[in-house]
Amino acid sequence: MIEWIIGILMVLGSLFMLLAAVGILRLPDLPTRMHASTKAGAMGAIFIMTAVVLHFSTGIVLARALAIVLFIIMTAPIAAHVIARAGYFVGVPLWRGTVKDELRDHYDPISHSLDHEELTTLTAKQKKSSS
Amino acid sequence: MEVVMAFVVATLFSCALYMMMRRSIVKLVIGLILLSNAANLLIFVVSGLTRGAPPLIIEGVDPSPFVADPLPQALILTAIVISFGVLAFAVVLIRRAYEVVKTDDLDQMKDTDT
Amino acid sequence: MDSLLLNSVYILMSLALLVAFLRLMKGPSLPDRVVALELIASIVVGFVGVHAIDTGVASLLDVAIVIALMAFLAAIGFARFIERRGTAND
Amino acid sequence: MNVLAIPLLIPLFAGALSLALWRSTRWQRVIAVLATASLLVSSIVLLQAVLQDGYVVLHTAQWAAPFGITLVADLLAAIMVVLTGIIAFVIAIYSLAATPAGHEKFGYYPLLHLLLAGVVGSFITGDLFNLFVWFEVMLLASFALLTLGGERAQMEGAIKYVTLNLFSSAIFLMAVGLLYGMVGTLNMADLAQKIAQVEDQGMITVVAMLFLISFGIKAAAFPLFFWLPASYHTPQVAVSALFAGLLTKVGVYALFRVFTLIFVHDVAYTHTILLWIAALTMLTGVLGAAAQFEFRRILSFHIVSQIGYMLLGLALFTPLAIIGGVFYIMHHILVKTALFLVSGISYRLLGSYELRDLGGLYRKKPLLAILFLIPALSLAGIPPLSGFFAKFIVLRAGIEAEAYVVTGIALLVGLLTMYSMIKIWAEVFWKATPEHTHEQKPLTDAVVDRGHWPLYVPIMILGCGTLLIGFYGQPIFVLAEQAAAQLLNPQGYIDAVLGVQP
Amino acid sequence: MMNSNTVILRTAAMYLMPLQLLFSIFLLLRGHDEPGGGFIGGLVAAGAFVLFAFSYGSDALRSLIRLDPRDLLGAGLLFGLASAIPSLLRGEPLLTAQWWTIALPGDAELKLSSPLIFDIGVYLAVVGTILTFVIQLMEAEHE
Amino acid sequence: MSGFFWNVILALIWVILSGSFSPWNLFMGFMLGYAVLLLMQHRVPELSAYSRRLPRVILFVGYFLKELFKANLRVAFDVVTPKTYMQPGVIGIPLSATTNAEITMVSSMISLTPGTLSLDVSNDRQVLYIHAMFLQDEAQLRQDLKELERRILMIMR
Amino acid sequence: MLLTVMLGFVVAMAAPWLVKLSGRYSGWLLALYPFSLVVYFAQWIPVIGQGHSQLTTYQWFPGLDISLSLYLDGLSLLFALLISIIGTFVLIYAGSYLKGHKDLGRFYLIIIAFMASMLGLVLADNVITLFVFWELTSITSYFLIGFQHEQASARKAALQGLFVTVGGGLCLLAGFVLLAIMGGSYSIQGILSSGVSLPEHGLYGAALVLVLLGAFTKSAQFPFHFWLPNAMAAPTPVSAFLHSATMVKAGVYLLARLNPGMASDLWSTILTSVGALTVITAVVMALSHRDMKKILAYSTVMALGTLVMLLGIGTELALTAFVVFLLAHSLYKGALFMLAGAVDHAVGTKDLSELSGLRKAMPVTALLMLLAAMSLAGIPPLFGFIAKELLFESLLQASVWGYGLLLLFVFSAILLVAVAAALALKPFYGQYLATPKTPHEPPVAELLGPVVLIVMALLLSLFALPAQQWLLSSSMLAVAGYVPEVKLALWHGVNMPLMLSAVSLVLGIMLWTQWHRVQPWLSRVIAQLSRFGPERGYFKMMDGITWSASWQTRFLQNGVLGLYMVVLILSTFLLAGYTFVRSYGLHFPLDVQDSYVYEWVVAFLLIVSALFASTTRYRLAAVAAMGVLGFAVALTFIHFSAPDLGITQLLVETLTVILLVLVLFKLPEFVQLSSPWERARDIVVALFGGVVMLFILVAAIDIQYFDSISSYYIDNSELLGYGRNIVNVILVDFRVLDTLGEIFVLALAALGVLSMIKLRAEDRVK
Ligand code: NA
Ligand code: NA
Repeated sequence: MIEWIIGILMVLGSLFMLLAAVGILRLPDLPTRMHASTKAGAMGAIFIMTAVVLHFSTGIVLARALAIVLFIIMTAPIAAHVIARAGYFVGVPLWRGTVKDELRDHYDPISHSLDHEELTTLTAKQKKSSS
Repeated sequence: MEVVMAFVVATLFSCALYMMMRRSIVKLVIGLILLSNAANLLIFVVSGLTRGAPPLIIEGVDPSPFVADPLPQALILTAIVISFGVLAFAVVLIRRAYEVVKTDDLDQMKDTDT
Repeated sequence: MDSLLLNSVYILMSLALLVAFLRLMKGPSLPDRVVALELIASIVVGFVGVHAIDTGVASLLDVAIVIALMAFLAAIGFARFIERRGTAND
Repeated sequence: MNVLAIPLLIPLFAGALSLALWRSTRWQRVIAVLATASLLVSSIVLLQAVLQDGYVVLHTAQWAAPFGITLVADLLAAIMVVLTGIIAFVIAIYSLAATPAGHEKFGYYPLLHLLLAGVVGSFITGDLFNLFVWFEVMLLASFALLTLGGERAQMEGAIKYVTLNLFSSAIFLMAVGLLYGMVGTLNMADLAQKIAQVEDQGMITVVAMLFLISFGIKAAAFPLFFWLPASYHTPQVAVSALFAGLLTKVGVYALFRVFTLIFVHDVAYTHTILLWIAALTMLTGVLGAAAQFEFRRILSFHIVSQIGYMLLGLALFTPLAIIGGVFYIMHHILVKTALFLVSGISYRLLGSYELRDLGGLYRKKPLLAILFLIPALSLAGIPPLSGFFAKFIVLRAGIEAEAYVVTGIALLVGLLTMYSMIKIWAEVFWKATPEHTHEQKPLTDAVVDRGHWPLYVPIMILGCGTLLIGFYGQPIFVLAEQAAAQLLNPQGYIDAVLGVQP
Repeated sequence: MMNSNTVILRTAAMYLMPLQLLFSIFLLLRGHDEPGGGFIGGLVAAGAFVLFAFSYGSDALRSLIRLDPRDLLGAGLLFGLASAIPSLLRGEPLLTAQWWTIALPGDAELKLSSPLIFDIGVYLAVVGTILTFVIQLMEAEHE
Repeated sequence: MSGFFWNVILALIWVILSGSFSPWNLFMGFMLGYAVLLLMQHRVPELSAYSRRLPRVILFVGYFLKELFKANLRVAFDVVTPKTYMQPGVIGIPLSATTNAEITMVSSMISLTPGTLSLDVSNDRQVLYIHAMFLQDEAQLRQDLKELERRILMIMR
Repeated sequence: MLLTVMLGFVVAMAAPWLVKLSGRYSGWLLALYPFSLVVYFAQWIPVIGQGHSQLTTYQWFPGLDISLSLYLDGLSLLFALLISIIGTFVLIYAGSYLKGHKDLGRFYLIIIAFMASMLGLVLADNVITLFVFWELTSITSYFLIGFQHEQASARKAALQGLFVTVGGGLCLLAGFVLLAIMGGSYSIQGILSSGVSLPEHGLYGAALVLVLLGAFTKSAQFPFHFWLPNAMAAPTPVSAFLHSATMVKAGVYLLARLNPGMASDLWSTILTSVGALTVITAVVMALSHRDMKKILAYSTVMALGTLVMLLGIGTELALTAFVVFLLAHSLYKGALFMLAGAVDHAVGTKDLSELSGLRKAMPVTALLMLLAAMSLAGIPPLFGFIAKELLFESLLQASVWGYGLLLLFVFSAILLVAVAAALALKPFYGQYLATPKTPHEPPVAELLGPVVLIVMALLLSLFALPAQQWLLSSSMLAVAGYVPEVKLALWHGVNMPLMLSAVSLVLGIMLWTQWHRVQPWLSRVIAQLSRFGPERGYFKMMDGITWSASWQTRFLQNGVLGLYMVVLILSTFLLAGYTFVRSYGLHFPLDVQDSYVYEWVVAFLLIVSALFASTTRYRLAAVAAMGVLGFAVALTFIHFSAPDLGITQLLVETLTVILLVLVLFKLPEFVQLSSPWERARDIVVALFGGVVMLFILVAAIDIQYFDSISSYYIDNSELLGYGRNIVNVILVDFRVLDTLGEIFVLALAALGVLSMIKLRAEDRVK
């Protein structure tokens, strides 16, 4: 029985990973690809680690698996955030099907400063300080 | 499997050599990385590949004689760290070279020979 | 553990690796490649987990811990580069 | 037992300590002189011990060979360590007056010590992979010393130096791996013993060729020497001198070691290849020098050519030839270091290494002229200086071995060597100082002036060495003879390392 | 100057770095029995500092560790060499391993050994080395 | 955080006293320590928030896993099927979170939830810009995200 | 006896100091050394004259059979006496000639060292010791020729002399080693008395050629004669010494010394022809010059040719003539040089066309010059006459070469007479021509030598027979191996040689009267001819060395790293590949049975990532691919039971990416630099390397001669190393020294990086 659960978990995990991979291959632009990779990757790891815990069923392994999952959950979004941000700021093009971009007018392409005020005031301020 | 890995080693080695013959210093550095990877893998492969038996002794159990050969692993570990140091030096070297020579073209760097 | 099952899991993940690498090769922008690299790191974590089950060596999980904790540094490095260099194709 | 460990520990400790004391260059200078002096003393103690016992063996961490790393000194190793001690000491003294403050601040002394540690380690290790590690220690120290100062020429030279040496390291590493895969051990004595039992030597010879190439690159043999003339004239002169004297000899030493101990089963093939490499090394090196008009470049090319002589000794593989090789190494280390140090003083005085900018030193600095002439004529093989006997032994061995063509090349190379030395002499010393040189300001401002004696004393010491070998060479010859006898009887080495089975 | 350090990264780094450092010491200490050891531990620790440096800048890292990386390096090398001294003092061959068991109150005992001292040296040297690389390169970026 | 700190101390003391370093024993010590703290919370006000947090954390984990799984499937569906359903876009969400830790936590959780990806926080830390994959119903999305934020803040405060 | 030589070097070392101490009398003071030698060697005359010899041996380098063995017999005694006698007067002469010269001390140092070396050369019995002194004379004469070193011409002449003599010397050394092998000894007497017939030995030809090359270069034989006249750049005392008794005679001495053992038909042929060629060349050249010193130099070359030829003829008479002519020449040539120098010194020029009518101002000089020139021309009653008579007589008897040689010599004698006349008459007689300095009689120190030498020449010819008994016959014994029966005398009655002498004298004088026409004409002819002459060859050779050197440097050391790599890779893998095929054959055990699909996938990923990293146009893409490669390698390590390696690889890999990213920030993007041809070439080379490596690796995988030592680690890791991670126990215990070295590598890398970034060249400029 437990064998079967482990097997299913492993297959699910690996399927998620494959899904993530296919996602980044198929999806049309950087942010959408990141949607696939960050989550599905983490999800796959979670499934497999669960399988690992069930397979070994010792405390040490549980602790380790927990640590792995925890670390992935902690680090993956951070990495995703910095890459997405960097990609957006240097102008990696968005998919043409993108329906909305509220950030477009709120960041300064030179300083990468970002504000929800109107950008015009920001740049005006900058011009003042630089002159 | 060793033979398959031998092909891998040979490919890595060829790529390394090719990159080391390029004129761009950055490519040269990539060649160096490939070279050390090739060398490490070569040692690993030539001393035999063992699946699923890392050279770790389980507490309270007599060591199994069928674990993977630990010696080449120790050697490779040393080699990895050494080549990391060397590589770090090399990348800073090319950066500095670019700074003073103002080009990354190695063919522009032959003053010291001729 | 059933070897057919294990093998198919391995094969699925290998496929994932290859597909991810395909994106890395295609790019088109550097962030795309970095995303692929990040995913490959995750897949390696999965690989290690399955491998631990396969071989019964729990110590292998330490490898996964290290990847989980450290591999994202490369992405941060790339991101830092991209932002400072101001270009996504380099 | 630990007489063997001390010469290795001293530079390691000195290096670590100098690094830890990076804030105080004064302490680093004190450590430099003390450490190199004690290195010299301990190396002599080691030589004494080796002369007494034949071999000194130390199983590090108490693990019996071949399981642990065994340090072992036979006579050749002990001689090399003593030479290292001498060079270390004179370079340390010279450095007191020749090292720019910035270099001192950014690790000159730790680098110096660790380079020495790498060299000594390479000489006394009995383990093939450990040899690789010491090579890398040496190599990285040399990288750092080579680039210390960060000038354009240094960078250009260093890129070639680094690349080609890393290629060599990779080949070395691969060769060690292949050998381990086939023979299952890393201890050189164990390897020698086991390889001797192998019937089909084919693959062993293949691996031997990889070692030949790898060490050949380190030794700057033909056609693998490019890195040397590209870089040796670029760093600060004390560094050049240290490299010139010591570094390539480590490659030569390694060739001597493995091609007398391990790969001696297909001598007709391996050593014939060595022979032609030696001949071409001599010839291309000396011709390279003839084309140069820069003090240190001439000297650098001559290193290549002299390496050929040493290899010739190994390649001929007769007792006399090996003696000649060993003798040549001893002579060359002293002489080449001295010449580089002289070039440093002339640079200090006139601000250039270019022969056309130099001149008039015979009249201005007669002492320097003499200090140049002794090693220069010695290098050229003028009797009764050390170089003559070195050359004569190799020559005699060549004729006795009926290797006439190679011997003829050796003679021709001797003539051309003299031509180069005379060129330097005529240009730097005899010629009047060129007018335009007076306009150049000597580049001494970067160097803290600590008087001139630290510059001259080292050359005097080395000069006395070469004179001593010349006039009183018999003891040195006997030393080389004993060393050669050990090299040609590897069983002694094997027994000493592995312990004789009763 | 570009505003590339975000709140999110900085905050995450603040939480991740201690974790990584702790983990590195864990790897160091149990390396004799399980995967780990001085190198691996040192590399992880160095990674932790790199994360900090990327988030807060190299100056912040310098003031965090207070020591110059060279001090770490020197200490690491001296530790590594120091592990050789006990053997010399006892007249044994260079680097012979020494094991000391210190009895603690109760049944517990503390196992100290020269290989452990050596591994600590390795750890420090690795950290010092990588910190040197990263700090130098980051400082040089501004030129 | 002092509550957690004390809990760990108690667990370690338990481990030392019992003389067994096994993880199970550590877990045991942790549980016992938690129980002790639960008893003490009335006397020591600083600890009260801590003991309440644990059940909330467990609840949150459950909620989060559910969301994660649910939305993953949605993305998966879009990935594997040839037809594209998504309507991606970048929107700004006003933040209730104030401290750095809160903002980071919220943004991370949003990133981990499929279909949404945090891009950056405005300089004044009022707005979180996210990339969303399915903007068919933007209002519902905003509501879901505010719910997520609320739950996070509940365990953090 | 060794002391005589060694003392010379000590005196030489002390000379600069002594010169300072003794001021203007330094010449006289230092001459005490050669003078004491004269006394010392004179004592030996009675003993040696009896046909005895004296061999003293001191150990020097027994391992190489090099001993400081000195051998005194007639030949070496004759030379030793000449060296010390002429040396005495040269030193005195130099004290005056170079009075107040700032480098006088150094000059004495070198010339005394030279003297001692020459002495050592003629006394040495061990061939290597002889060679040591031989080279010492070359190198000291280099310094003497280049004494006026600030003139480029002097440096050039010095180099020329050195290059030729040292080049020959190296041949000589090889010849000596061959001789020693043939004779089984490094002692000349040992070789000569070994009983081995050298000419019948298989190595004889090679040894002969090598030894002759040494001797000919040193003794300025055709075609190596050109360096000697150029060596006239040296101050006159040097010329006097070098060309009369010493340096240039070293080759002749050596030939004479080896004559008893080496003589053969081949020997005769070579020596006679080379000697004859030298003679004719030298005489013609002598006549073509106006510079007194040059003329003397060519006459020296001619004398050397004569001596070599006489050795070649090798008859009893010829060998007698050899010894006599040797002595005669040394005496008159020493005198002539000193006189020419004295004239030059006194009037400021040595160009014959500017000299005339000095007899009144310098009568003594004129007289001495006349006497010395008479000896040169072979006019009685000077010793030169006896030599010339013997010469003609031996030629008359020489069966092999017949009258051709005789004719040649008569012709050269005619020219020589003309030369002698030019030297002795042209400057002193006729109309006085204004000279740069007011002519005056040279000081005593400069005339003392010529006087003594000419007196000796006179006395020797008058008392030829006693001289022969005391000294010359023992020399002949050494040269010929037997005591010749020929009796020396000034007057043999009217015979053929006398007739020939007379003829040559008359014709010579006649020729001299036409000197002012012949000389410029010859000079022009020579100038034309010298375009094909051996000196031209020398310059061509020097140019050739420089040219081939720079060509080689351009070709090999061309500064292109890519090409260096090509050479390195090809050398490595041609050698390894050839060895592989030669000694192992072309096996390729393609066994891929034992592998799983996913392993293939990882292998494939490794290959693809490497290929992609090497081909992508984007450098950061290459870095990312390297990252993937690192992951795949780590995966391989993990999969094949190396978790520690896996972890390390992952971490190192991550840090490498970070470093690369930090560095590449400052570097430019990839551009295509190399041409398609270069890329194709590099691909072929790289593939070649990879394929050879593949073959070697696959072969090595298949081979395991011995079990690995690893079982020891596995068994003892926990037992003795107290650790369960065997790899770690190896790293920190079994092979701790490796790891120790490794952290030093890291520290060194850090130091290197630190200094490269922090220590700026710009800082230094500031
Ligand atoms: Na094998
Ligand atoms: Na094998």
